[in-house]
Amino acid sequence: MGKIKDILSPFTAWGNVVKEPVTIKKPIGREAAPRYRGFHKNDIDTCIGCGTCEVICENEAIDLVPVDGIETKDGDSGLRPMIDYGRCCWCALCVDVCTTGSLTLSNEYTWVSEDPDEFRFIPGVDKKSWDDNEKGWKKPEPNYEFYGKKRVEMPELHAEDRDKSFIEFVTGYSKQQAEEEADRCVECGICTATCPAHMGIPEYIKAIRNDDLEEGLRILYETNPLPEICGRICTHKCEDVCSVGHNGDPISIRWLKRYIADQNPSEKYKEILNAENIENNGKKVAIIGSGPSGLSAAYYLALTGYECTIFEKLPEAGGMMRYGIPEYRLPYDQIDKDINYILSLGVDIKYNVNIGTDITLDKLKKDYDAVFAGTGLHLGRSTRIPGSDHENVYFATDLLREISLGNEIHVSEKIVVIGGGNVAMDITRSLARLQNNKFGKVNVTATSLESEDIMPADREEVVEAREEKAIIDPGWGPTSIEIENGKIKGLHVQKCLSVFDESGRFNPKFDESNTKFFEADMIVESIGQGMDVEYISEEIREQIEFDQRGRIQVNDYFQTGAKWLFIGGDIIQGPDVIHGIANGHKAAIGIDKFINQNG
Amino acid sequence: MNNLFNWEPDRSKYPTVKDNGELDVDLSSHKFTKLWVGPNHPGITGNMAVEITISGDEIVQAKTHVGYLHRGFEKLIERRLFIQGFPTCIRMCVAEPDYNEYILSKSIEDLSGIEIPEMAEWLRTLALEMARLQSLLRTVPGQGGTFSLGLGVQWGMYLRDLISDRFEELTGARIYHMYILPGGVRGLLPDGFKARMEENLKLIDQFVINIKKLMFDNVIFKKRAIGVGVIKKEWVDQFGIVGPNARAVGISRDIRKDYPYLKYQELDFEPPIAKNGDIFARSTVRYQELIQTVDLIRQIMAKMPEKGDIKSPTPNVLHWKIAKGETYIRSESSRGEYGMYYVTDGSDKPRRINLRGPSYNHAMSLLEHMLINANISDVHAIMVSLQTCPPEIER
Amino acid sequence: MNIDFNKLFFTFLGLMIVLNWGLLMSALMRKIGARVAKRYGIPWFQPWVDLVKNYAIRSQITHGVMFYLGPVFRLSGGVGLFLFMPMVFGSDLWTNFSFKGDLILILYFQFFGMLGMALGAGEGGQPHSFIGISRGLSQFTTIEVPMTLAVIAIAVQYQTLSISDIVAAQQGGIMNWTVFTNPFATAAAMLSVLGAFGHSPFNLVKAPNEIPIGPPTEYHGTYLGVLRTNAAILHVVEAVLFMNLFFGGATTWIELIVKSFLIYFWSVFVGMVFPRFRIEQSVAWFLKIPLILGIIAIILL
Amino acid sequence: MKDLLERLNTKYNLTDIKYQRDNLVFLTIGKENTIDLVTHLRDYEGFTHFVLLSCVDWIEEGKFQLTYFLNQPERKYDIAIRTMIDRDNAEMVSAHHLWRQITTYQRELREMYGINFPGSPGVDENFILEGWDDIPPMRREFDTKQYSEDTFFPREGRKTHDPASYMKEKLYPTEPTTDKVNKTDE
Amino acid sequence: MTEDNFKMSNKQEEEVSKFFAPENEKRKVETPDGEIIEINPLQDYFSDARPKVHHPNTSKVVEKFLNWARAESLWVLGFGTGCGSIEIPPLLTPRFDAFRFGVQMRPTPRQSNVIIISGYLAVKTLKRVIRSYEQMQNPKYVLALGSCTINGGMYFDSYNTINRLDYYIPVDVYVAGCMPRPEALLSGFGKLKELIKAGKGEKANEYVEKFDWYKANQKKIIQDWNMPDYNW
Repeated sequence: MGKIKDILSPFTAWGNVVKEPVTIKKPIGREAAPRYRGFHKNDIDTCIGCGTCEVICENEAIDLVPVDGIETKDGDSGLRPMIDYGRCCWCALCVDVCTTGSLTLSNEYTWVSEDPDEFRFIPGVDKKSWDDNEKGWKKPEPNYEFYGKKRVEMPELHAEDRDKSFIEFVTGYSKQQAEEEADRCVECGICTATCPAHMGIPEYIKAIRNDDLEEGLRILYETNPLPEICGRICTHKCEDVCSVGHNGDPISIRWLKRYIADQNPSEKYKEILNAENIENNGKKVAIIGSGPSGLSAAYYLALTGYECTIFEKLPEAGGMMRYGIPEYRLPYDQIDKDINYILSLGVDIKYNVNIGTDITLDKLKKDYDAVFAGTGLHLGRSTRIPGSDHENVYFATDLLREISLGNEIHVSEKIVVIGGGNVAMDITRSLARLQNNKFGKVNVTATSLESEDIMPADREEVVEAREEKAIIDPGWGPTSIEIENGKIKGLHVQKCLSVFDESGRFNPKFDESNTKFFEADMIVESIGQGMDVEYISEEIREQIEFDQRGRIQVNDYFQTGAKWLFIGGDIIQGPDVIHGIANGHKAAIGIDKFINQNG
Repeated sequence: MNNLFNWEPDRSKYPTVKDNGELDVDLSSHKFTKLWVGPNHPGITGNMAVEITISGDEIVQAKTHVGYLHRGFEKLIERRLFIQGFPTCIRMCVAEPDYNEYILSKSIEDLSGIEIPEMAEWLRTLALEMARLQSLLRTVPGQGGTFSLGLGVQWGMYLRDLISDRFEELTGARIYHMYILPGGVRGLLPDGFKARMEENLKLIDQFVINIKKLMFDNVIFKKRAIGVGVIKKEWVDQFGIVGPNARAVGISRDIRKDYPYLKYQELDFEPPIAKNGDIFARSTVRYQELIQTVDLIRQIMAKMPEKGDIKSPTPNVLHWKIAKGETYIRSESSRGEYGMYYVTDGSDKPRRINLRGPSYNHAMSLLEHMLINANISDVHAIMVSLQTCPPEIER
Repeated sequence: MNIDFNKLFFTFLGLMIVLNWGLLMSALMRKIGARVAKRYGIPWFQPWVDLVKNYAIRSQITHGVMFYLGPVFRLSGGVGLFLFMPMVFGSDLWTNFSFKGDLILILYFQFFGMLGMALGAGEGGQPHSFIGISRGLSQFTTIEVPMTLAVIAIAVQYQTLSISDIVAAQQGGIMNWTVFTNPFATAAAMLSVLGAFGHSPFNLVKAPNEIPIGPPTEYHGTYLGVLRTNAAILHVVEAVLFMNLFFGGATTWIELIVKSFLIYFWSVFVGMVFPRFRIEQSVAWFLKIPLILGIIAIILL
Repeated sequence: MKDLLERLNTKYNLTDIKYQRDNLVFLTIGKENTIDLVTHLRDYEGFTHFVLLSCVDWIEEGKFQLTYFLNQPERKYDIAIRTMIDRDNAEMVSAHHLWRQITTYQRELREMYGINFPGSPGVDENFILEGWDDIPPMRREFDTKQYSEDTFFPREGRKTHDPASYMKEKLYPTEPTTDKVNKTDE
Repeated sequence: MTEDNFKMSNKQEEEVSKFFAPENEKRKVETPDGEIIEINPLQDYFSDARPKVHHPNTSKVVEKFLNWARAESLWVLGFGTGCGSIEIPPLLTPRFDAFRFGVQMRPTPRQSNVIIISGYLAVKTLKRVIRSYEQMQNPKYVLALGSCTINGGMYFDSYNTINRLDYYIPVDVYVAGCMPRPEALLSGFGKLKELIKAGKGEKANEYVEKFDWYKANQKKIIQDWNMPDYNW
């Protein structure tokens, strides 16, 4: 019986003959699933050409190529990925790792051609039919990351613990934290161009990952002889352009630099940096000012074998780094660590020497083969509003210098700081500490022209200042200082609508109906600094070119019209440590060239 | 009557055995013909070749030739980062790439001590079972196809393609899914996935009935499959036979039960077993497995949570380093034990990976052994019944 | 010798009709098969396109004279079968060159093409061809046994060896068909027809996934075109043979088309759902049931 | 598992024992005792399932590590037996008599690493490669990318740019920097 | 009958000498199996004779019609060379049903017109592919699937897979993808049909014209060339 069944049952299959076939009627061009990994799209305006896609591509299918109409600028390499469909395997790892999220896949999949050389294109630039296709693979959400998006929190002293003293409140990364943070780096190298000193940032971060801090230090010193200092107070323009920062927190490049410098003991520096035997070439260079640019120039000149002498007006070296930045941000021993290493290379320093009065520039010209001047911006700039000539109106730079010198300064109960830069924050927080010590409470208000989102100060500075109970109230333009009975009552301000006009020039607009009054009995102005070039004699000054706004003109190597005189640092670039260091380095190269050419 | 037509070859007369123990196969004697089955042959499973010497219709000698698909994965991965190994290595087996993804991910997780979220475990289990379903939808009717019963293959391929569609929805690709990565998976179920999957499973339920009527209740299929290509029980250890091929001999070996991984402990199933070890037994085991896999997918979809994390944080994949170590990860693919021997040396690339595919034993030593005295008509059937897959032999 | 040009013309016309119907029939069968597999299948004109394509292949290779002659023999077998096969009963024009005793000739012609093919394919040097030929010949021999028994049975039944006479004897109502007057012979023949058409379970001659694809492995281009032309003719003519012998012949072309379609469809109907036998199983099968049926048919007379 | 190892330790000199999981242990044994141990495990401890035979190239130490991977199906244990052999004139005792599939493994290792297994059937035949005349490809010193570029005509006309060095070229061509970021090599 | 009757004209002599050209003489050859066999090229076509260019029909109308037939009847060699072969079965089964478009599989190269190179080619397979390709008859077409055939794809750095197919056999149509979906493959067939209908499917003749170049490339990577140069 079973056999009959076995013969008959297969015939049941014929039942299908009357059923409608299941075939897809029009298979060509059938739409793929919404998540399908089809051909590439790239939003070229968002893309920064970081090349992470190229690195992760296991097939070497992606090339970064220059594209017409896309400029190379800070934070954008000007390159865009070109994809070779003779290599691609549509795994979409490039999409998942894309730092900006510009690279996606459409769900189109048909590309047929007789020409094998055709399968190569720049998504977003070469127009394709799928460019506007909204579907396709996107990076999965949420909690799906190929590298850490959150930065490792920097351990800090709690606001209550730090707001009374000037001890350093950022404690620095531990080894594990540093490695974790370094692990987030994607090694794109976009930051290098933005860093004024063009430090090898990806390389030293890699050195941290490899736990090879000596190598890290070597990389640091290639372009920056002040890593301890920069590791603390650098304005870290690199972090602003960090590609990881496009979708997440940028890498804490500054703290990682500090980590390398902190972990290497100063006594081993010479050994690590192979600086034990430097041949003296017998030439002499004078350097005016021991700020970052001066020290940087001295370091690189000393490495090349020059005999350098630094002339410093103040009793200790460091310039603005020591006298413009409060100790809680940059402890003096760390400054000393960097400076002492530079001095140990045979750099001579003469303190309390004021060029122009104690010794003239002309004499330096005679005694030395070249002179580098990095005298910085030490003069405070005034708002010149009514009442700003009152005795209780101070310049921030002056106050900071006095604090650093250890002198007692005037601190009153209610203080207003005008300015929104880092210096303003420094003085605000310094005053807050002094107030706390003196009165047990803080009442300091910082106000700036710029609104909160465009304040030049670092974001964390503002946050930390607030944590220390200082009031930050940005977006106000000072109009006058009210003085009653010879005493300051407060500051009148009006709402600032915009700071820059359409062409980007400084041209603030105010809403005069919206005013405010800050009560105060002491006012500190911190709206910028001016330079003091009195020491340059008229005769030399004639050789130097100035532009209309009185700024000194120099060439690429910071050489002035007077060929033997090189000027760099804040005077040229504005207040910034890392620029100063870069200037010093370049000037050192320029000086080397200049002296070699002159025989 | 049956004995009358039972033409068992009398091997006592030929081929004669030479003094050194080898068979005396002299092609010029015109008693023997050399025949290549593959690589360009419609009856071969994948791109491989069996070189057979026949005498009449019976095979005297057989030798498997592989290497036609050799790409050198194990070499390539030595110069790729851990993450970069994925797109490459999942292509080691085209029929079920998910098992490659899983064992590779799990090896990396095992060596670097990463735990994956629960949701990801469920999704992985689902993906693996879907892959098994796809594979079985090919091989169960495919056994009929070897005897020129192409109808079941046609139906099965259609259903397999529907599962491909589900894979496409879930993972973004039809064949090489790239779904399982170290740390988790690459996406949650899309909206309406379960409903659509259930629709497909209903079609498969119907297919299971139809294929039984067409194949397993078919007098000629039985005639061709029963008693042909028998694996003896003692061969299982001798030849390293695993998976359904071992289960068809009555030895219950199933990695999902013996060494539970992912969520298999929470699923209710018992691997099917048959006794005879012939082609029919292996087909039946696979057929039972097909039914079971459908049930498992239903169980998984019912038990899995709706939402959850899909990936644990991992180090930055661009420079992930794993300390020196070695491990072996196994999983039960539709062909049997699918394992990965993974060695790291502290750098950001693996030192060595070695895939242990079931076909390595099945298609080489076992097939060569089984083909002797078989009929040429059955070569293809035996090969398919072992479910050989050449890419995992040569990699 | 006087040549009847009128007859020649109609014979040629008949050949063309048979050829085209054969091609269309193969397309229809494949389309029906595709339906069972739940798909649409080839377009109905595909066989013609394939044929033109094959004849349009530019290069040809040869393995010797017999290799050439193989397809020619095959085609002459098919055409010869046609020439001696009365197509439409009652019409002088469509009876071709059938004569008294043509039944024997036709049984011979069935083998003729097969043998020619065997020689030609053997020359090709492909081992697959050899195996296919040996299978084909052994299977065909066993097919012939029940078939011949059935033919003998009806030859005895109708006391004639002329197909036309056999058809004539079956006229006058459906109950006069051999299928009702001699069911055992018909059954034996209808089972052997499964083998003659070469569908599963008896397609082991070509057996694509065992010995791709048997005898014609080496044939290509024009050779293959000839073989395919022959196949189209042969399938129709064989169906017509069985129609004439067992199903009352055809009085119109329409009837012929319907009946030959159904007879051919019978082999597809079985072939679609059954796997293939091994050669010894196939031989054994033909020597069992159909043979017994054939013997019964003879005994009952 | 532990008691098994204790038993083995009395007989053999086992080193580098590492439990990767509870039921998976890696251990090292001298070259001369390896097959002995494998046979012992198969015959007396029920390790009847041979999982794989693999080789790791420790080129720095000049050694090949052969790994015999055994499984005990009843008690669900795995033992991986490592043995170190010299890279130069690499040779190992054949184990093809223990399990049939070892023949295949040994053929593969012969071809891919150049390790000889005297007496193993067909060990010198081509297995995967055909007419290979370079150093065995799985050895670490064989550079597959180089070989591919030299042999297989990669499609020309591709050029990539490194973002960092490209930006330097564009933005500050003359200024000093550290060397180009070297991304791919570690 | 005089002896003059047996004298041949120059043209006849040429014809005869063509037959007895060295490559057409009987000789012994070793097969890949190691057997020594005697071959008669005139009879067996076991020949390393160079292939010939087969020109299209001189009549444009006829050629157009034949090209239409060729385009609508694509017989594909069932040779799964790489991972792409996994997408061939769906093509021939209910879901995509390529039979509708005149695409059919043939198990033997002699009868096929199209060879699908489904992805990467290991050197060992390349040897078989070349043989299969050469056994196919003019006109013949090559459809290359996936990245691997264009520029090496995933296996660009593998020591055992070729990087670009067009160095070894001429390719008519490339389909991008890894793997290309069946739908993409169908549009690949569509493109191929367009080309054939436009009379551009003459790559088989191109192979003949650049025969030396192709052979040199092939021999560069196939180390043991134990077969005649063409169409064994």
